[in-house]
Amino acid sequence: MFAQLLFLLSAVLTVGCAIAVAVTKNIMHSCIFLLGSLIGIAGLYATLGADFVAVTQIMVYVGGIVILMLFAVMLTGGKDFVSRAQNLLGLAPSMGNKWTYGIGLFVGLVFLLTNIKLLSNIMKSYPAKTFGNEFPSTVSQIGHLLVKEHVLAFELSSVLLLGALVGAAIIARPRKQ
Amino acid sequence: MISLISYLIISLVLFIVGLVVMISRKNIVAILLGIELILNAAALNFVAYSRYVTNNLDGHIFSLFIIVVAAAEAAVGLAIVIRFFQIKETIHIDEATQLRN
Amino acid sequence: MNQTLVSYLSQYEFYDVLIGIFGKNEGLLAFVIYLLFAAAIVGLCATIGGLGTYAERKISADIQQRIGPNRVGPYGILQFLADGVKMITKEDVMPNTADKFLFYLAPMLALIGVFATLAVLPWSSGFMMADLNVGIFYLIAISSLVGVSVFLGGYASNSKWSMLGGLRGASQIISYEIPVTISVLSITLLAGGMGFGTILSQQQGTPIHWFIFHNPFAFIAFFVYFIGALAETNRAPFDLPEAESELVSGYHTEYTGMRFGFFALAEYIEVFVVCGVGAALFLGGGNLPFNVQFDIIPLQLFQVVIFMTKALILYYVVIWIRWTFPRLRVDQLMSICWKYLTPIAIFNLVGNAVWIVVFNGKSIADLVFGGH
Amino acid sequence: MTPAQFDGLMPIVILMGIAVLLFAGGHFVSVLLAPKKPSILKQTPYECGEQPVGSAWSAFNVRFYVVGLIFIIFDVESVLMFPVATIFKELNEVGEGGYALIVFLSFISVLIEGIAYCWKKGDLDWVKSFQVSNKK
Repeated sequence: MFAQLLFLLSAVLTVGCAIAVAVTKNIMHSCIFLLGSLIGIAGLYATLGADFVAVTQIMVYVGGIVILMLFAVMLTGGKDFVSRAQNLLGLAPSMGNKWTYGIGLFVGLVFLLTNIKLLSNIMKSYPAKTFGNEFPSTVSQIGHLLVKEHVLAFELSSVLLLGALVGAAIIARPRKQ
Repeated sequence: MISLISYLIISLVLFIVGLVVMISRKNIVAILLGIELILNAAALNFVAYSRYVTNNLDGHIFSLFIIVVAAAEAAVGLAIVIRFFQIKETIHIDEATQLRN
Repeated sequence: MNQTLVSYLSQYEFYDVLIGIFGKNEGLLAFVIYLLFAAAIVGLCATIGGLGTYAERKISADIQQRIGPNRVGPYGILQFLADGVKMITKEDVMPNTADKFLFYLAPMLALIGVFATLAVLPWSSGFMMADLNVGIFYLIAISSLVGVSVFLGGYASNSKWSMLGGLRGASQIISYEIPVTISVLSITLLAGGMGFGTILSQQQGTPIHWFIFHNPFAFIAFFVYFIGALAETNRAPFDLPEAESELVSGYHTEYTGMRFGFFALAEYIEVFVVCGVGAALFLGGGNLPFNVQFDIIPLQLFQVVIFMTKALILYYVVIWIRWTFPRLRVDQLMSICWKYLTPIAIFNLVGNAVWIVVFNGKSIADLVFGGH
Repeated sequence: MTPAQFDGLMPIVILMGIAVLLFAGGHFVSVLLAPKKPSILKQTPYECGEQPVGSAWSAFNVRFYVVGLIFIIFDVESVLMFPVATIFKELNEVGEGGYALIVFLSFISVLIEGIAYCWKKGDLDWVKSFQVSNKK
């Protein structure tokens, strides 16, 4: 009962905020809606039993990426970023107009429904498993996987992050024009 | 109980919205927002499949690394945006026409 | 593993009576129990936050040889109620150039971020609402919403003072999150788990079993955590985002009335939360100083008292530090975080890992007195 | 997913709900009780009595971004270290402590390289980053 409620809340938050990202004009508001969408996805992870991934999502996205994006908007926007903001309804001619988007949406929906109809037969062979104690603590299992099976990816990710840090610091470092 | 297909639909909607944001916006930061949405849609699928289909935690590991890569991508991407703004005084994507100034 | 308040209460007999009253609907009963307990905790924390403002003034008055608030109630102890009523009845002013949506959203985000941390705070071994097995990690993650709200509060006001305060506040909060996180990581290493239940169950007994005395590195880690926590909650000497001599009032310059009150409430509750976390991680939390084999409700309440005492002592130290040390400069702030605290925290982490391997996870007390 | 795990998420949702309700309730009471006499002077952003010139939403110094950048890298690395730290003691007890220590230390050493690089290049100095840039 509560799981369904949590799922519903998270799904509404995720999808609603994602659509709001697309339709708001102000880039700052878009960032905040993205924040809501990411929190909603963390809730969805929680309903899937992925507690560690859910908290990681909050930690990295809410505490890190969104703040970084807000900083970047602040550093680049200047005073005229509201006027230059664009949304779905104020597009340049080459990007299509309301009609092309409407037709695209319709075609997409038809495609989606067909696919769901096709996929739902395949999905039936994967019945929704009911989980007892199969994920007692994802944290220690993830730890074991990171240290044993995926140790190379674990170590390489730190090198990737080092590369990102050095590269981004070189690019963004203040210098005399 | 909640079925796999509902997660897939949410993920699909996120992916489409992210794609639309990427296509329709002319602000580079907004395009990065769209990329984040797409990456999250993929990560959500991984976790959903790992719960309903494969029944192990490899999907969790995969989505963890997606989050790591997303962080690195956002850091470098936003640094490029800031540098671009310092040179061009704008972050309109159509202004990005040269590989070097 | 994943003990919750409801699963704790269900071992008592009165739980069965309650189940009967609710017609076997365990979900509804759990909801009601959580709701009541959450309301009680929020009320308690709001009172602590309110009394925190009172204590702040009274202690500062004591340090500066003044009297402090003494008009409302005995010794002025009802001052915070008077302040609250004043804030509700003040006019709500918003700059006409402000971003209205974000201006409303910012205090709410601060409130959500702080209240959500209360869910895992260990009041006693039984009375914690949810002993998630990602407990402390969750707490760190969700409290970063406060950083977003500080930035948004500064941005939305569209005032230069607020904007500077918000930018400074956000960069300070995120910077000091690193030493705090790495110190917490040391404790995770020592405890072998992130849940508060796991962490607390390893610190039972006399103070010598607390994690602060586990090894020399953990001892240093406590101070790194405490300094970082001071900075994360924007307390003096790290209160640069609201430095009144430089930035008027920082990110909440333009906030008046109720919304300012919510910012202040969130800030004071957050100070209590970080003090409580410090007490739980390093100082043994609500553990009794002696071993008891049975578990009854009064004993749990006694644990709550112990936990509150430790947390409030840390709270006193926070206020004491505020009125003792001068404020830092921005460049000093950043160099303290990145050049001192973070390297020390990493050093502590490596030291703890090596200690565990070399001494096989034994603490100093175990090595000296034997045991475990 | 055990039922207890879902129960553990319930207080979080309830507390968030209480926060939103408290905010809304406070606003409601404030609307009822507070006076409402707006004037143009009250609604001007505070600048110590001066007339505000321009908007506050202008481009800021890039140093804030560099701090955020270093933060996010460290944040992600500490996130990855949490599960390993959780099982470190457990691995030590089954005699794999040396292996775990090597994995852990090699991860941390890359982290230290990152902070050493930024330190050397002056990204950690709030003031000096200007002087470094002037030389180029």
